[in-house]
Amino acid sequence: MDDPLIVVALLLVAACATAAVAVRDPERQALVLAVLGTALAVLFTVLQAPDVGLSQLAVGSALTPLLLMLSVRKVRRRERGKGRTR
Amino acid sequence: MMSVLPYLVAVWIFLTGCYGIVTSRNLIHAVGCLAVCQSATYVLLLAVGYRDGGTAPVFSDVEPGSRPVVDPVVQALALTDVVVGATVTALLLALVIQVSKRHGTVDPDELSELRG
Amino acid sequence: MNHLLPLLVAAPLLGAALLVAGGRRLPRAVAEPVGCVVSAGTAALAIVLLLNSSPPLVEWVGGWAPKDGESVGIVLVGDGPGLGMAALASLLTLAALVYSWRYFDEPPRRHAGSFPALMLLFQTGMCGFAVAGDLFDAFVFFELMSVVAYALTGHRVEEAKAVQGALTFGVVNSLGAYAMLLGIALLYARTGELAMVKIGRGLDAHGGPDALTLAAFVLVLTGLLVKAAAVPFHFWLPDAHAVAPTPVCMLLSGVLVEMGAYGVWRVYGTVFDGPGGIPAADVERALVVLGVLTGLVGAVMCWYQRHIKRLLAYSTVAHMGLFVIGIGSLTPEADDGTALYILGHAGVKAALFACTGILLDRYGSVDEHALYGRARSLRGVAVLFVLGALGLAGLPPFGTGLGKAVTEEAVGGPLSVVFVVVSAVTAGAVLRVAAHVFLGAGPEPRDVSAYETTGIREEPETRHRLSRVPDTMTVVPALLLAGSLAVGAVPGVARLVGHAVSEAGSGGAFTSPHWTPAGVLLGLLSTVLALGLAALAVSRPEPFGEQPWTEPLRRLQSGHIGDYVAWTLAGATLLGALALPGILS
Amino acid sequence: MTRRVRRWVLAVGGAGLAALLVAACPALPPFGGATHPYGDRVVHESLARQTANTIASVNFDQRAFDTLGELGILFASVIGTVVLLRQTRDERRAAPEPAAVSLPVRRYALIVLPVALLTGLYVVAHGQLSPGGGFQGGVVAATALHLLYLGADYRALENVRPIGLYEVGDALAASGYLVTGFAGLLGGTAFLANTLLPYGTFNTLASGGTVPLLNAAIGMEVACAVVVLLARFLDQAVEIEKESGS
Repeated sequence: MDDPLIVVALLLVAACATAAVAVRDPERQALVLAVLGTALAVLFTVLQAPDVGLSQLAVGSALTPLLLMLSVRKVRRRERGKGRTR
Repeated sequence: MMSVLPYLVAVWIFLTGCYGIVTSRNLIHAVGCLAVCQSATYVLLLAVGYRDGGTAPVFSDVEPGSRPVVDPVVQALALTDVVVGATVTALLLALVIQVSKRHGTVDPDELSELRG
Repeated sequence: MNHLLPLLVAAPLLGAALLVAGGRRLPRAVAEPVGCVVSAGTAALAIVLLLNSSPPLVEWVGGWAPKDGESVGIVLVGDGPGLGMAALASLLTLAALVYSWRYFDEPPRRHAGSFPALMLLFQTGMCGFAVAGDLFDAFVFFELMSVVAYALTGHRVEEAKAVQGALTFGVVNSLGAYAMLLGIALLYARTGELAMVKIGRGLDAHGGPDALTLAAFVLVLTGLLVKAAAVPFHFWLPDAHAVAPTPVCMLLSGVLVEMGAYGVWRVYGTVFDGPGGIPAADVERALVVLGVLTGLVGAVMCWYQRHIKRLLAYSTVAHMGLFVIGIGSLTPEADDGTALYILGHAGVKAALFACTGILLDRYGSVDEHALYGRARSLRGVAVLFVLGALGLAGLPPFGTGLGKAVTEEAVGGPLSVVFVVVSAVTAGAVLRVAAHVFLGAGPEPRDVSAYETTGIREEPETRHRLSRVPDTMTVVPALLLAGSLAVGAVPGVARLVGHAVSEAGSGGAFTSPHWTPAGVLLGLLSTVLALGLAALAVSRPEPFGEQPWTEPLRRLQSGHIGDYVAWTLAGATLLGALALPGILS
Repeated sequence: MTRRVRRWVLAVGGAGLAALLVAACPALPPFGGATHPYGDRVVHESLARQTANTIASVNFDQRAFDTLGELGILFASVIGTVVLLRQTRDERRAAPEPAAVSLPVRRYALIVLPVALLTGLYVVAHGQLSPGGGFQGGVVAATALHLLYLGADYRALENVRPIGLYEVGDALAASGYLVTGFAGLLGGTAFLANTLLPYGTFNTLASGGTVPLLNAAIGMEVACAVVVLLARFLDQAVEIEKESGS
């Protein structure tokens, strides 16, 4: 009964992981990573690991992408600032 | 196929992440790929601990002993791993920010201070 | 006594927490003594436990002692080698804290406690890893010491090289740690256990080794060998060690990478040792091949450096090669020798880094060419530096000399030639630096290669450039050298080390490492070779300078994260290929 | 190395490792297998100590020492990030422009904020009973606080978020975990031993002995750590600028 669900979740995770690597723009990658985090959370819930799913949801789909976005913003801001002073 | 699919997915994720780091042109992207690599470890751990027909090892609404439960140990390990992953990502991103400040770039091909 | 084992972890961690809890008002004058006291207390505890470690202490944390041979808790193992590494790590942390006392770089504003707190956390991680008897627990503390090491390496965020080196260090080592965790998951899948000894028994119960055992072996060892900087996992080390603050360098080169070698020894001996593990011949082949490669690559690269810290870092790579050979030859005598060698090397290498730190703070440079003849007035430092170089060569009665001699005798044959060559070349390079920097000997070195890292224009780590060298900065290297000397010269030390290692390793067959005439001669031979090489390099720079054949080797060290990760994967493949034959048969 | 050489090394290394790992997969026990000796023992011990959520029992009792190491990692990365992202001599702070936030967004954020905070606390408090616990609840609570950034503006956030206090809180939480551990040792048994408090009634908030205490310490630690981490990154992204003209 669970099996098709697990297979779907697994394939979804694999696809998201591939996409997260294939997307070369870090800002978009952060979004894909958020999707990957959610997919992982779904997979973990299906695998009967609600604890890990919950923390993956909090960390993988919110915290890590947020940190990535903030870093991108910082780096971009610097590059823009550099362009202006030149 | 089903009996090894989860393991193969974990292997795929790990190697894909490695490929991403090696070919990355942006350090922030490389750190993101490292996070992908790490998700392989969660998948493998939980796949190892799964038991057919098992339920979550939480007995607040399940009578103990009434149903088989999946392995709680790997879940605890994965939980530790998730937190470790987030903190390592944070630390590495902090370093990337400093690299961008001091080198003016986050393209690994353009960093040439350390060589030889 | 065994109940005190977890305190090796808890005490420094509590110290770090209190330093941070002191908040923003905590002045530096309080933070540093607190750091030193906690570190010293932990070191004392480690030594007391070490002296009581026969028979080995075993502690089940949380009182989860096994019932009917089964436990759900975490086991800590306080045997000689484990507690020895913990004591070494603690003493070096203390030395580094004293060295940085008051003079080290201005602490971040309103975070005076952060540097000592990070050092204490570093000590926590290393002690925890050293006494771990549970594979996942070992991973957690492995990760702790790595995380702290990244932060400490990048501590001087205004240095472009420092942040790049720290990032490389972080990415490569994290990847190694994840590989190790995958390996742990595979072992758990096979055996359903996490305590190392029980995993080993589980593998044996399952029958002969197969693809899964090999994969787990390769993954776990990849993580450990990345830390141990074996070729081709070593690229991160020169980049990180050359840029870290000097007190941190002392710890990184003196004990952190050795933890990787120790981990290999521990994991092989408990997990992969039995009939269900990897056959001894394959492990020996894999480790000895990697060790020889590491020793030779490290020695060659060391010779051609002008950035003094980078030169010392490569000499650490070269010596790690020797340690990996020693562990890989899987004999009790080689294990004894390696343990002594690691102890002696830690003192010598930390002292050399400490002396280099003085140069940096005095002259704002760690470049052999730029410093040519400039440090003539620093006589005391010169003596310490030369003594360190001679210790590196293995001059009797330094601990390095005894360790090298014992290991050479154990491995025998052509491998002992590798030991002599590696120690002579690395020590020769350091002596050459000493002759150039402290004596101004020979013609002034000229810049030749375009593809190299120079050490010019480095920021001193002290608030101002030092006009006179503070006592703490010279006393610490002197004590470290004395310690290294004591390991070789005090007869009881070698006997204790031999007893502890054989009790934990082979069990039963006690060995007693000691000086032999052949060992003394080989040590003298290395020293004479090193002196000769240095003299030739100083007097006739041409034939000993940059050679075309080293160019490809130098180009491999590109500073590019992608390259290093690709090499890590290639290294894992190499490791698998080297250990493969035993699985096939 | 040129990009081509790098690709070749990657191809060889990746292919070799892939072959090794794929060959190992069939040798693993089939997915969903029934043999989990350690897991079965853990469930047994967890029930014996009246802890309904087995994972909480593993994390905060049976393998509490791992969690101690993990707490160290978290703590180290917080100090590390604070040190690495400090304001350096060539940088200055630029006060960010007050951002115009549309009213619906502001209302939404201000309504969700207390709900999310309470959810976080609830998840922490019920760690030993239901899925969740210190890790998850801590992250939720800390992230919730940052809804203020959406709802009001950056300066409002800074006012309710004295970073220094959160750093101290982080350290105190870590000390709390350690002190509980020491109490076990002084109580005559062993470090981190869960023998001091009664195990209570199964499936109630006060069950599991010291599990709720350690769980709460971790919750506080994680919440403070995440607040500090996010604050450091926000600081860099919003406030800290390179000194112009340098």
